[in-house]
Amino acid sequence: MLKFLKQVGDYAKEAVQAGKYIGQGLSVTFDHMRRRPITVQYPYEKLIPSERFRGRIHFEFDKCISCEVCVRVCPINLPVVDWEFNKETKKKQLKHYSIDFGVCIFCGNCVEFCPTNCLSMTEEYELSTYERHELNYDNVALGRLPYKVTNDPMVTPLRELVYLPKGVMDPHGVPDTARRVGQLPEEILEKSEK
Amino acid sequence: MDLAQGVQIVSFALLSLMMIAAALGVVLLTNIVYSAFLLGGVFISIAGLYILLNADFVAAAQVLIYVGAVNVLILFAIMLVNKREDFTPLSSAGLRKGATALVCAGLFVLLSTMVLATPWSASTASVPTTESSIVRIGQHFFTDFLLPFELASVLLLIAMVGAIILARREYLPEVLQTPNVQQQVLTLPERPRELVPAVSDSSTLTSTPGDRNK
Amino acid sequence: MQLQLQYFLLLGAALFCIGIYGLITSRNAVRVLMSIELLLNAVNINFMGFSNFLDPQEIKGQVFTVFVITVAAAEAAVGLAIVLSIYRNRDTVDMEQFNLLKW
Amino acid sequence: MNSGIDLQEIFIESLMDLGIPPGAAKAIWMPLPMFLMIIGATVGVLVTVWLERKISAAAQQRIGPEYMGPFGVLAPVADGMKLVFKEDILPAQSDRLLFTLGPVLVVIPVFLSYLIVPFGQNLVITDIGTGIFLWVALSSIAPIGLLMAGYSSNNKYSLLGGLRAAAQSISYEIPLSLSVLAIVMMSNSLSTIDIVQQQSGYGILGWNIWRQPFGLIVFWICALAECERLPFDLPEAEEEIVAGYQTEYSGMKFALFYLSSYVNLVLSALLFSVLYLGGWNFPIPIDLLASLLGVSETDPWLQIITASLGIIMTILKAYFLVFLAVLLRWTVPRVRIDQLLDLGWKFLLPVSLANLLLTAALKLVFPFAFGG
Repeated sequence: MLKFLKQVGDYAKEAVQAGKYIGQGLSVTFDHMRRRPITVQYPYEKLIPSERFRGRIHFEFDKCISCEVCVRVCPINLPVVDWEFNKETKKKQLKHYSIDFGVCIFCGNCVEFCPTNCLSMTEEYELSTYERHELNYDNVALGRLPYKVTNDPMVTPLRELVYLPKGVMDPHGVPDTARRVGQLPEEILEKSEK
Repeated sequence: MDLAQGVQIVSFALLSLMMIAAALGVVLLTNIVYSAFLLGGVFISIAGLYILLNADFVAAAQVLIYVGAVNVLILFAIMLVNKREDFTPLSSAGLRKGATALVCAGLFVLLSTMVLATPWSASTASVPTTESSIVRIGQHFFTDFLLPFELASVLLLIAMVGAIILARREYLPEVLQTPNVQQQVLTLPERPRELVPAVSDSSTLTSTPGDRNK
Repeated sequence: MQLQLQYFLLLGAALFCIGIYGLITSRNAVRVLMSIELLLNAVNINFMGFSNFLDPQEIKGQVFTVFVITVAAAEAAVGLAIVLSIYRNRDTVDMEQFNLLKW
Repeated sequence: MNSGIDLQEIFIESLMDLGIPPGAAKAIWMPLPMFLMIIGATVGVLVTVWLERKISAAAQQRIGPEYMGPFGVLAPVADGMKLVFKEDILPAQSDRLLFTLGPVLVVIPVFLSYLIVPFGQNLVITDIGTGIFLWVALSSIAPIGLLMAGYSSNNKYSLLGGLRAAAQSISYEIPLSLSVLAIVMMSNSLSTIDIVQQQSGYGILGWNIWRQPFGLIVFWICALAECERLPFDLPEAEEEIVAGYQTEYSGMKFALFYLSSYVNLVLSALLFSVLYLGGWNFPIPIDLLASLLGVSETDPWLQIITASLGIIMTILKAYFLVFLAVLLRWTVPRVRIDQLLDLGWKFLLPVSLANLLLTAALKLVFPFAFGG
């Protein structure tokens, strides 16, 4: 009988403990409601990609010597290099070049190994299309330069994802309008000019 | 005939039609799952009939227990034993069914003549009870029907224990019987690529050039 | 025209006959249980009819109906448990196969 | 205790003054509160969806819907419009009739249950004797619809989800009804009006929250389980069974499931506030305030203020509970199916039975405080 009572008591204690933990969890969740949101309002605000961001690949047609190094270093032999041997100049003449970004993993090996630096990384990452074949970029599409976030008048560029202003450690009470860490490019420019 | 009575008659006709149709469906349809869902329809229309008979509490109890418990239980049982099995055809199935239908129709005729022939001393001017039916039922339960009430609760307890014991799976001895069956190692259908030794060991170094020389 | 006791009694009789038919002809054990539920409900309709038309003050019919509902719930639980355990042993719910106790 | 304003009587009398016979006047009145209730329930769902999205966002340091209307209040409307215009897909080999009937069977009982939610002394569609018992009975129809939806989708995830939903719903109904029974025992009536009446008179001190602390917890847990809210959203656990019985549904049929789940949440919150938080009562008794201010009880202004305050209090309490549910959603992880059934049968059932026993004992010992 005593043992049974002890069991019941222990069970009740455990239940109370569980209730306490749930209460603690609720207080943590509630506490988060008083913190500043970390949201980037995407189409209206965009983060500036970092310097070594690996985005869509840019290709300069005239620099290419059709050496096919990019094809060889690519993990899946993705770039399609279509060339013809020009007998007069005894050089390979590039006709077409294309990369399918629906398959590309943006490892950057081709950029790394390109002997003439005709391949480079851009900061473009908005690659959604209605059809996957539209992601197969030919040399014309690869030659386009992306629009810079900082130049777009429709977009507020944001410097970094870190959401608290510099020097602030407590996430409470920071207003939504308080600026984030880091400086925008034009601010850096202003500073360096001074 | 005023508005309320017309509503009563119409809803009685609708509910009874629904109930008979659903009950026929329960009995006649080949798909057992349909039968089970139609059984829910029967129960709900019977609950509606109870409301027509001034019994709101029993109607709610009907919905709660029949629809909410019994019907769900039946559905569970169907899902648990849901094997599309074709019963072995019996030789005289049609005859059996015909005979049963005949007997049932006869029974119905018998009952209905009895019902219609008996002069029921119905107090047609039924006085609606002043107090709620719940109070009246409760009074009955705890005064003159106390013993059946307690017995019913004991019965429920016994039924619950019995159902649990019947439906519980025994601890399976089959698992213990064959503990030594080797689990087949699952492998990928494609073979892994053969690794090219970067620093090959001495045996391959010595043997392969020799073979080639021969 | 008013609702009469006879209507409900006839309805109960019809439901009862349908239930009997199902009880005898069904070969699926679960359907047999469903037919039994139909029978119990037919009885309930009679109880309720009598309670409302012959005994509107002391609604003993309703009390009986509640008892029948209780018994039906217990019956369904035990019956389905039995069907389930038979199904486990014999791997079928065909009533014609449950003939172990036949001589 | 004054009875407050009676809209029905005023409406019917004014119609009769216009020369309409009383029967017709009643017939005109009858559909009005029902329409009002359906519209109210739907608007309540829209508000709840918006609140859920905003509170969830805040709990995760996000902003939530922002650009659709001020503070994104039109986001749920946009969701609804999208669902209306979506294609209604019927899965191959599915059972067309049952597939359509499933969501309907889930929605109707939930909306019917609004019949018994009181917003004031006379602000309830029907004050029927069975009251809260009707809600318990109606909420037991929904699992049939869920099973139907799960079975007819011709999808094993749907079937699993439907079976889980039914199992969960019938196992949590028992502690739910037992905890309701304890309340009913104290107020000696199943009617929601009487239940609130029994709590009124002493302001916040008279509410059942002090008399039924265990029953309250059991009721809330069971209500969350009945609404299939996290942490009990096993029937639609995304990581395990795609979306449970909703997997194959799209368009308006899915919208019906969605609607019914949120209507159910609001309904549970409303009934929680009726059963435990004194319904339409203000935390300080209004009669006391009125007598302090020297306003007579029969003053029409006081009655109007009381009625509107009653509605506001009921809704406020309900939405506080909705807020709690959303907060719980982001705090507590989902339980496993065996944990769910363990919690229901081995914890909540004994606790609610003990609570019932305790209430009965207390009622015998302190009849004045526990409804003699």
